[in-house]
Amino acid sequence: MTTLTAPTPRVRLARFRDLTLVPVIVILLVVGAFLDPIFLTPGNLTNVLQQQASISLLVLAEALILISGKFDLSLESTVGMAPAIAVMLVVPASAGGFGIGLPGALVIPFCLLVGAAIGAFNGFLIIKFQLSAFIVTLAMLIIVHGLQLGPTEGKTLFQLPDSILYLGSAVWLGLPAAVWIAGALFAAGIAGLAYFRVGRSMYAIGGNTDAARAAGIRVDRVLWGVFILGGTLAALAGVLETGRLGAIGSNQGVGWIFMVFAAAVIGGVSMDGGKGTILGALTGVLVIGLVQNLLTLKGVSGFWQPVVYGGIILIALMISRIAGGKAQD
Amino acid sequence: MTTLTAPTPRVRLARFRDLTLVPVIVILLVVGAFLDPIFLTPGNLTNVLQQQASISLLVLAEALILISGKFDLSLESTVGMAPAIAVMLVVPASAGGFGIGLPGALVIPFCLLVGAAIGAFNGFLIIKFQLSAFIVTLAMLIIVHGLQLGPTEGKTLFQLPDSILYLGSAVWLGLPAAVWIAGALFAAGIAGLAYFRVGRSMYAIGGNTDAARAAGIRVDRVLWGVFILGGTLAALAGVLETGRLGAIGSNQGVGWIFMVFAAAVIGGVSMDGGKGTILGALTGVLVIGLVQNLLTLKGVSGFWQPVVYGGIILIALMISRIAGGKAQD
Amino acid sequence: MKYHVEARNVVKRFGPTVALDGAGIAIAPGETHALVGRNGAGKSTLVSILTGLQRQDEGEVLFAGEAAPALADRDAWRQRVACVYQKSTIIPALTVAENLFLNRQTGRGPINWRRLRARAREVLATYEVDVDAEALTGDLGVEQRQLLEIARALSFGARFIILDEPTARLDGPAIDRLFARMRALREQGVTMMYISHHLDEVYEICQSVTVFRDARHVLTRPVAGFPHDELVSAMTGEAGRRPAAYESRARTPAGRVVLSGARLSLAGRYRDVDISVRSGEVVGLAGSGSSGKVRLAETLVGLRRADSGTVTVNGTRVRPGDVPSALRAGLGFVPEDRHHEGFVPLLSVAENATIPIAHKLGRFGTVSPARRRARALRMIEDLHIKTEGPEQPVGDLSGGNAQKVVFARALVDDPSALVVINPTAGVDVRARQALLGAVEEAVERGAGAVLVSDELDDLRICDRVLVMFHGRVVRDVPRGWTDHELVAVMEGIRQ
Amino acid sequence: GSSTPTAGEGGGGGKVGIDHPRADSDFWNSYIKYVPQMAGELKVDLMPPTNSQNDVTKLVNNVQALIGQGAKAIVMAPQDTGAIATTLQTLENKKVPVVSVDTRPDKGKVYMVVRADNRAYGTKACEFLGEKLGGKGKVVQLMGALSSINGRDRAEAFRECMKSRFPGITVFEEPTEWEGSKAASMLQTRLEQHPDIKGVYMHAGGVHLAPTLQVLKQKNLLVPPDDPKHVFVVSNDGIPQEFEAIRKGEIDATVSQPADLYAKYALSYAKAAVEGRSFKPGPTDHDSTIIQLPNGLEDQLPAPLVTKENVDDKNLWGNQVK
Ligand SMILES: Nc1ncnc2c1ncn2[C@@H]1O[C@H](COP(=O)(O)OP(=O)(O)OP(=O)(O)O)[C@@H](O)[C@H]1O
Ligand SMILES: Nc1ncnc2c1ncn2[C@@H]1O[C@H](COP(=O)(O)OP(=O)(O)OP(=O)(O)O)[C@@H](O)[C@H]1O
Ligand SMILES: [Mg+2]
Ligand SMILES: [Mg+2]
Repeated sequence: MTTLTAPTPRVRLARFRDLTLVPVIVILLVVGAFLDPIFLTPGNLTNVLQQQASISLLVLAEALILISGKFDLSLESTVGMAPAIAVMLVVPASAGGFGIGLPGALVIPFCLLVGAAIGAFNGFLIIKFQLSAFIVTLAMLIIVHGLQLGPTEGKTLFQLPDSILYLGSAVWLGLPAAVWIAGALFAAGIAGLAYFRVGRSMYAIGGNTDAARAAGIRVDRVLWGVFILGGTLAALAGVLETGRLGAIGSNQGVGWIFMVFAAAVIGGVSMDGGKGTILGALTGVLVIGLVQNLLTLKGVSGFWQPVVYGGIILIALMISRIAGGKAQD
Repeated sequence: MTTLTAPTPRVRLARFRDLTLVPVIVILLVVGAFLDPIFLTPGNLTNVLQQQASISLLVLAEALILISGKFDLSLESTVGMAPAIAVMLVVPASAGGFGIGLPGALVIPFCLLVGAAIGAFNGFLIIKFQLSAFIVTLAMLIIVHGLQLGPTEGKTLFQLPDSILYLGSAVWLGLPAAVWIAGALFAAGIAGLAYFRVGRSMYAIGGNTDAARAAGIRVDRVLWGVFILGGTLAALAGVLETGRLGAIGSNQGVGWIFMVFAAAVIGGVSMDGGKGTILGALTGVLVIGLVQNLLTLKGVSGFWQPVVYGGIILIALMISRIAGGKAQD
Repeated sequence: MKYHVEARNVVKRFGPTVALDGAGIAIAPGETHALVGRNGAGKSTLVSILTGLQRQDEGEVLFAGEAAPALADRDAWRQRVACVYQKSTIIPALTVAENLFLNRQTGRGPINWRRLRARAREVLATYEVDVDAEALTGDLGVEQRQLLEIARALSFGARFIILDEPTARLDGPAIDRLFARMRALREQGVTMMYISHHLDEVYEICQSVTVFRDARHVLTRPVAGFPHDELVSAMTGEAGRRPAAYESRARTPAGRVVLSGARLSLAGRYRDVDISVRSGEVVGLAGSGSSGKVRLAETLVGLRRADSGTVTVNGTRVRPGDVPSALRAGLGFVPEDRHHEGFVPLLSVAENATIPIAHKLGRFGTVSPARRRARALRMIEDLHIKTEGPEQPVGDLSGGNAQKVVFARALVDDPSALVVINPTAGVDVRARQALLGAVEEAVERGAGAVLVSDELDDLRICDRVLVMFHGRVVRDVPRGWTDHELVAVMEGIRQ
Repeated sequence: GSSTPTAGEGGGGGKVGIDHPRADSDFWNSYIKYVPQMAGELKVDLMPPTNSQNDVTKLVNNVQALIGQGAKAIVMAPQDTGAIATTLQTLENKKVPVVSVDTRPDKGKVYMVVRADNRAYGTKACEFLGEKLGGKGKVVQLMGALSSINGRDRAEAFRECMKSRFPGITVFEEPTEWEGSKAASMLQTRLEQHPDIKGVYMHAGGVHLAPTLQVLKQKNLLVPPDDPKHVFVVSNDGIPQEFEAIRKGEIDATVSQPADLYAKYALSYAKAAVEGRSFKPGPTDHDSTIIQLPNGLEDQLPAPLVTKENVDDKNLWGNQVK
């Protein structure tokens, strides 16, 4: 009775849908090579990767959260606030710290802990209190940033313990450590979502929460975990960014979240949950990184840059729509 | 056969659900009166209304779009760009214009037209091309702002025709004209959504697009109209803001959209479409305006303002959740 | 003879799926014409083409001999046809009154809500739907929503009405009322197209029947004198005359209690209910609308939390309102509304079916796709799920096949207790047999089952039927009841 | 002594990369317009400018790209003076000299900082207002973004000067984030609360001027300086519109931040750096002083206070643009 009519092509197609941006990336590389001889050099491409490393972690976090059917805007504030607070816990008051004088080696664990705590608080309000994720995390975006501005009084922290600088500035085997780290985490994300129970349950929750619950998935627990993981990844992004910049400015991470969403969505992650892959999100990050790099190389006037930039996002969106074949939500 | 026990109270409650923020407003007024004697004076409250007039038009626009189940981030850029382009069409090149020299009286129609055109373009991409509304309007947020920065080269336009200044600065019957205009438009919005077919079809579309289509609603046409109306309202908000500030800075409207969403959602408009009222959105605007006013009156330190502010949004959200009784989406 | 509605050589493809392959239908004026076919035969696809929601890839649609209006001309379509779609077109955030008069709240000018409500009450009274016109439809049960959809479609005054499985979610008396309305409309000359998987309904209400099979038109015949068995073989394409009615099997329940609820109460729904199911036994739960039977079953599986009382699965007292702990104790269940709690539309058949055993499909938290696929292929075979393969998203399946996937999920872990709620809603004859067979097979393997249904035919496989009335179990009816007896108990006529 | 970095011999050396900090303020836009003009005059081999849009991440990326394209010296204006440290370190390792305009990086080597002292702006404004008000009354400070060093410097200097020199004056501080809309609302509210406010210090004429005038007009406080109702307004930037307002008597003073000199000396120091010249602390030939910093030198350009008396001075950059 079962008619198993040629299932394979369909599956293939579905798999390629994650990669609708690959043609865009190819076009960008070709066009870029013509526009500027520097563009395709290993040095420049390494720079692009390094520049995108920390924002890519945010995209990873947001993709996980979006796939689970939720939303987190506050990630961008965590990028600055978590390392700032962690640093203030360990540096002396003269360097802008709280003067508690905890050991400097603990700064990265502290930072990740702060990120996790923010994620946990978001999760608490959204899951236990059933508040709108958009507005909770919007308010948290403002609050978390304020929790950086307040203690630092808006000042840049530039006397940092070496431990927090290392990851963002070290070079391992010829590539920046940040690139390795981001690469490893993306690989873990891709594998985790494809081959692990918890990853699959995130798709189920994002696709139909009630059905997931009825199938025995502990929805609240998974969602909470995802928020905590998201906050932790944002804090790690902050560590990498801190290392790359050598200081923590009061604006670190501010304004990233729009780009993060753009990268995730042109990469095929649905705002409605349950759809998209980490690999797709990664292609989104790469497109955005390459476009920014090209605009810089060509020295497009700052006034018109937004137009070119936004235009390219729109075009990428259209290509991904045409290649993907389905209406977007 | 069916026993629907006491349905009437339930309906009554549903009607009050639009007004869950009223207790918050009352608390704010009472607390404010204790905190500062100026707060409850007619002069100060008039100021609050005037300050919120233009952003409230954006909230109105966004509420209409959200109720229809869509999304528009680009409204905030229209607030600066539409009046800037309109002004540049009429003022001489020496005042920063294009030097076309169209009659100055046309500046407001031009401005509204530009806003409508942006809305129409958004609608085209989202409805006809079936692209993700979030990302299209995110790209448009960037592009539209760029279309202001580019021609003005980032400069503030100081020499404006009187016609565009009038509405935002005039006083009619003791109240700023902007307040009358916003009030009238909100009244129209409340009536339109409650008593007219097109308003009801917006709820239907936002609630279940397929069902709306099956019921014969011209979904695409209504949605397109809503986007165009949204763009026009944003342009009008720009006119009012221009009149209030006396110049068009390159940052006009930038960063508003978050507050707009916050106001709409704490006012009970659902991000998932089909739910909420214009009256509710209005209470959301008022809460945000009163909070900002109180923070200014009390001179809360700039560093900590975000924390207080975000905290109050969260609390308002919780109150509206408890009073509304339903999980938010 | 001029047909009132005619579709010729219609082809409709969805990606690789061919939903209609040169199929057609011709409906004479004034007749009630049945369209039957197995799940996925393409019936609902034809409905969406006949109502102008979708455009056929090839072929033509004619109304009274004239070409159908353009897709964009919604008003023209609405003048020609009204429809109860298979998928709900109720908008939950709007009131009953507004849903009834969606997009026709008023001619021109502002809406007069008071008048609208009055008109809505009239319609509701006419069609004997007992709901408040001001209630939000989101607060209604599925059955009431279905009644609302029917009332809306019938109240249009259209000359052609399509009803796509209107009775799948209705209980007996509601179906009787619907048929009474349909007869009255037919007397007024209204043409109807009626889709159902209950062939006895076809015989009761229709004059002719068209059969679709595998996206093609098979035959069109007058109903009168068309043998039931032949109709079934036309649908299934099986020449052998298998009996259409399901014959339940005999068995003797063992002694062990596998599922029990003690002194369960939930305010406003049911009170002080005791229930216990033994291994090898099927216990039916029957009752009219709002008897509380569904809520009770949902409590047993952990979807709802009772105010008081305990649930024991396989000897383990499960945490109230906690599905995972019930599943771990050895429970499997089919929820009432498959769209709501049954499946994740974007995920594949394989994945939906194996969520509860994901932890058994790999080590260290992994899920092996190969093992998942193998497991799913077995379920697809066992339950005869019509799908392109285990990787097809369940959202792309027809209703009956989606329901089979929900069954697969319930059965995948070899449950020792099985709870199925309205299991055959919207599934075709053969599928119904397969699903009831699956319940019986599970029971034969030693499970105990609770079957909640509005369909007396389903309840026939039960060893005993508990009848609920207003939140209480009023009778325990053993095998061997007649329809009349059971209905009488359900209606509370004979206590 | 010091040498004057004027047009070098033959204009050789190498390419100079320049990054603009933002494109959305009048001051920076004037600067951006002066850059190519000055580059022509000074015969600097200037690469196409990049723009970091007030985002230090972009700045770092842009600098990386400029170096990749062969820049031999970099002119930048890091609005976040801390987060540029690593980049400066990298540039030092690559032996690429850096001229920093307007801001002084906290850490990392710079060849020269070209800026006017933002703390001096605040102090000058404070002194002017303090004297006009006779050391008593209430003033409002419309602050820029507190996360920007310039905003913070101006705010702190103004606050400290008021506290020490004019303790009789109450200061209300409004965090406007460089936004006209916030400035208007905050000033309006504050005037409602304290109608007797007699002074306003605005951190940025470009964004604060029009809203302030509009609020004063609405409150009927836009009156000549001799009227007792007059509110004294000191602005900051030196754009033409401020001069216009000073001439009309609507505002009283502004601190002219020398956009032209920023562009001119930034480029000439960059050129000097490429040519391998070096400077020592001490007075220069253009009315300024070079001072020693822990991480380099700083040429402190003059930032005159413009009042009705000197508003028509042709040397002010605001009078040179159309
Ligand atoms: N939107 C769609 N996208 C992809 N496939 C579809 C879509 N709609 C229907 N199909 C497929 O077309 C075929 C016919 O579906 P249809 O809903 O018409 O069946 P049906 O006869 O109404 O079945 P049922 O009795 O279960 O309602 C099925 O294989 C179904 O999976
Ligand atoms: N969310 C809800 N809000 C308000 N009333 C509800 C809600 N859900 C159900 N009801 C009402 O509660 C009553 C009991 O519903 P319930 O679903 O338990 O009946 P049931 O046992 O499932 O009966 P049947 O399956 O025959 O419809 C009905 O009148 C129903 O309309
Ligand atoms: Mg169907
Ligand atoms: Mg029910």
